[in-house]
Amino acid sequence: MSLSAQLPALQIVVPLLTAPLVVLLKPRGTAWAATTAASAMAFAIALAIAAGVLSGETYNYAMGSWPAPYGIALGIDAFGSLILLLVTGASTLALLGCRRSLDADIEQQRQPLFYAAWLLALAGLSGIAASADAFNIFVFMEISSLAGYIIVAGGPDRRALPAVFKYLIMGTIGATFYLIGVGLIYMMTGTLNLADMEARLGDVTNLDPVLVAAGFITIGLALKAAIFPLHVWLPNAYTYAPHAVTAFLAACGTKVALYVLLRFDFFVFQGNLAEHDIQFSLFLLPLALLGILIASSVALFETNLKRLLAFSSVAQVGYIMLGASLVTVTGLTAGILHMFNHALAKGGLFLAVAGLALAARGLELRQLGGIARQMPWTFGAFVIAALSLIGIPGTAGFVSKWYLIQATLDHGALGIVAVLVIIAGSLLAVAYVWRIVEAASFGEAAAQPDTGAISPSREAPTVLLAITWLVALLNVYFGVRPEAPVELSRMAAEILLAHLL
Amino acid sequence: MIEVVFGVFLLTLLVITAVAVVRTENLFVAVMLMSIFSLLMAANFFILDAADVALTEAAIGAGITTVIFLGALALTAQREKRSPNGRFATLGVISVLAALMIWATFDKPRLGDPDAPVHQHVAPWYLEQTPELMGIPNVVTAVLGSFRGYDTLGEVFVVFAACIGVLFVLSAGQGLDRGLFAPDPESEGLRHHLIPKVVGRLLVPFIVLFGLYVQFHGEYGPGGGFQAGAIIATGVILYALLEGEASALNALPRSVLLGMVVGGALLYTGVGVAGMLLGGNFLDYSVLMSDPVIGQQVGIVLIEAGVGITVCGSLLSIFHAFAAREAR
Amino acid sequence: MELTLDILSFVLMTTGGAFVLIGGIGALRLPNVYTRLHAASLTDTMASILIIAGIMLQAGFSLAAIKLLAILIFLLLTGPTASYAIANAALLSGLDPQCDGSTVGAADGDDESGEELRS
Amino acid sequence: MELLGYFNYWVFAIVFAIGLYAVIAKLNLIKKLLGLAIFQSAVFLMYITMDKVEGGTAPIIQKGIEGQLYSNPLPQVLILTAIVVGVSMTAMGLAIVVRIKEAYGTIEEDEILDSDHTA
Repeated sequence: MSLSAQLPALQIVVPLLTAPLVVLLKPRGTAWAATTAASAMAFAIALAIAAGVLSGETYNYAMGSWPAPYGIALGIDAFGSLILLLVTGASTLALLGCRRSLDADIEQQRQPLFYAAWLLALAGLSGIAASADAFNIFVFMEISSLAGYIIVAGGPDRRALPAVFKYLIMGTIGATFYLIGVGLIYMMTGTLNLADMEARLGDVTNLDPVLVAAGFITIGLALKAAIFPLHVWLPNAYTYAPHAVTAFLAACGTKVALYVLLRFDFFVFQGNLAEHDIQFSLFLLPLALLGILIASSVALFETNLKRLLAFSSVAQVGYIMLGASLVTVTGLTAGILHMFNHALAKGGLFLAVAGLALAARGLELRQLGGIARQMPWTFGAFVIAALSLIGIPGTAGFVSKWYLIQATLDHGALGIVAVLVIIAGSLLAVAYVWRIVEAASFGEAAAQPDTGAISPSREAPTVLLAITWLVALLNVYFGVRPEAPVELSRMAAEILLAHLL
Repeated sequence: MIEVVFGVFLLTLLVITAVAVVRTENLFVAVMLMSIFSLLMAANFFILDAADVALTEAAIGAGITTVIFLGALALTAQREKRSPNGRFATLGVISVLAALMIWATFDKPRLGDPDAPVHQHVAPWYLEQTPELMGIPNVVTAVLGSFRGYDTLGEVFVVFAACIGVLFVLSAGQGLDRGLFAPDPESEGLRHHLIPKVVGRLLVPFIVLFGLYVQFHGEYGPGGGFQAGAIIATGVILYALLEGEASALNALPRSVLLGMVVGGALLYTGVGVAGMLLGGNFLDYSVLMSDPVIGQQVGIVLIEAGVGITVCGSLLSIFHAFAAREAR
Repeated sequence: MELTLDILSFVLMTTGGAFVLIGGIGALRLPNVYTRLHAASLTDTMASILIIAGIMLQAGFSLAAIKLLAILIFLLLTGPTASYAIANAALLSGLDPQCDGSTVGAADGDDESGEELRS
Repeated sequence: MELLGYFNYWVFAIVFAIGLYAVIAKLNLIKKLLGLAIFQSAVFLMYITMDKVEGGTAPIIQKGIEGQLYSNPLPQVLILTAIVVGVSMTAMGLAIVVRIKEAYGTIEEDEILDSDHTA
């Protein structure tokens, strides 16, 4: 077996094998170093896979060498490789940048446990992206969620605890719903492999259980993906998690659930349930539009910086779903591209927040007064990422919104409404970003008598600053030269839609 | 026929128990009822010809889960405050959901229908090929250990994650070396109670012996790493109850437990990687030995050992994390 | 021979079943923890002995019979111990073994055992 | 008789609903976790119901017996996994509840929310 054929397995095995070892690394900093190294290695593997996929390869891997419906298969196509890039990239950058920030949040003795959980979250999320087996997706979903609860619970504020509890309850309900759906499909087809399911569902005559299964799987994954109105766990979990964790999870956590949802829906249901595409659109399009409007409006009145950005995430999930619910190549391309671009923008924003938090007294907007003058470089990166979030031309966010508008315009009157919603959402984004900028630049230079001496310039640590700027510049780079992600997204969309014929 | 009637009887009891768990306001009672619920569930699984699952549910669902719940109850509250009434909206929505699911059942294959799709595809292949490819009688172990060994690997890491999660969450603010790691030296368990002490001391070795039997007999009968890990953990927990936390921790210190958790997970992954290094795919045991059948058997024994060690270590670590914490 | 064994085993199992029933009624009807425990422990001991003996007759001389014997010994060891532990826990949590006059018989018996436990 | 073949699925639906009700409607966090455990158990029942074959036995292959029907091993393997996932989630949830109790002094959801709003 050549190394390149083993890549899909290595993608998961590397973090999985490192996680138990990290628990044993007691000396200061070694756990972080090992975790970062494993994460960087995973990122390199993901890059290699993405390069292979772009040159036309697909990766299939039979675990234990057992053929597909009997053993568990891994299959990585364009969509999967894009998600793998997001997951491993976000993890690596967040780890590299946020060491200081994590040291501040988590005591030294607990760090090995924390970093092991981080690696498990990474392994779980990559495992979901790589798997081609419905039940295996469930197992890795549980690894990633359990590890996700752990790292979110590392937040120093006591309010992190109820937030994690809610996250745990909602996450478990979502996973169990998914499990029920998979069980019903297994009952009607006798297989767990996604491709095999698709083939065998065609012969099933009684489709009622399959319909119920489609409902359960969609709702379960929508819970995990925080699709409006099932997003209630997300804002608090993101707000009270350690900043590095927020940067990691905001960039890729919900995207992976969306990925499973789309894959399941297009691979298994669309081709086999009559008029499923119309039901899919009818169900998701209004939710997507409402999600964009309501979540953006809530963000407008939010006073905590991280909560504000979390609600903005809920709105962005709406954009992605909007693209997907059109069930066209352009729509799906736009949706998938927006996953990538939003991950870049939100990742950059939360990295900048991690930097700001090291200097600011708190993350309420009123406590941020004058922070832009104290840390101009950190805040500069924040603004660039925020521009990308809004979708200003020249940034990555613009590209995906442009594709999205093009895709919706193909749909007549409904398309006009959708475009209006997109524009309204973007305007709301301008407004809430402006509130942050206003507070940070022109707000009262928050009188801080308690801390006394404040040096006029207190930038974030150099490494964090460099990483934040790297992500911010990536936003610009992919705004000017979007070919690679667009190509991957288009390939992914075509793969998804190929099952519709 | 008699099986069906018995099944209906047990299932009805199950529903009644579930309602009682939800309705009672005494949390202690609710937890004990939950244990009964799990036991009934295990009996049901046994009637449905799932011996392995029944053993697991009895050991983990009725045993370990109850102990963890009780440990948490001792640290929190015994009674639930009365929930406000007027949750009829929730009740309504959920009733509709249940009705929908019952409606969907009428197109499902009936219980025990040999023509059901699940019995036509994939499963017959396992039943046919297992004796040839692995030479072991218990097909569940074969599927668990080899055909779907990757799932089981994932599961081991779920347990691992739960263990580090509980340790991480409960070590907050106290530090790993103080608080969490220092059991109350005053806790003497039931040492001064003659009857439990004598009977308990008599039983502990047999429980551990039975656990080992379940571990190594898993290829031939119901059993395997999960069940064995849980049973051995129960034995040690019984010891801790009898002799007090401190002496249980003297016998099996936390570092040893953590080592077990880590070692088991590493053993499992290591077997998988060995398959890779020897030229097969990940978790391919056939390449471990010159004879693929023997290779499969060796692989399954090794990974089952890994599973057992991790599960046992994790469950005990979780138990100690709850039991040694002082109520504040 | 077959027939006698069958009849014997059915008799044993039926009596065992009757003890379970009596124990159950007792656990529902008796007035306090200690008396209920007394009734419930009937199922642990008498009922399990009789029922398992009945099944052993059905199994004949085989591995199954030995396993059943092991189960029986296990139950006979653990059942009373569990009853003891429950009674002790009830006593520790402050439940008074004394009863009012209406249930004299049961209360007397338990009162003595309560005294023993304390000493 | 035909309808009794669906009884297991009905029980699944009902137990599922009971568990979900407890998770959503109860304010006590431990009660929520108990509900979650019931809810997950219901799913186990659904999977195991699938594996049963009339006249079959547990899938442990006995040599020399031809034509023996065996129940389906696959759902059993899946549920073995799911049971362990369930206990892991419960343990994690309980650990968080213990810390919530220490941080807030209560495990009732409404009181936790109140104390955060007033703080």
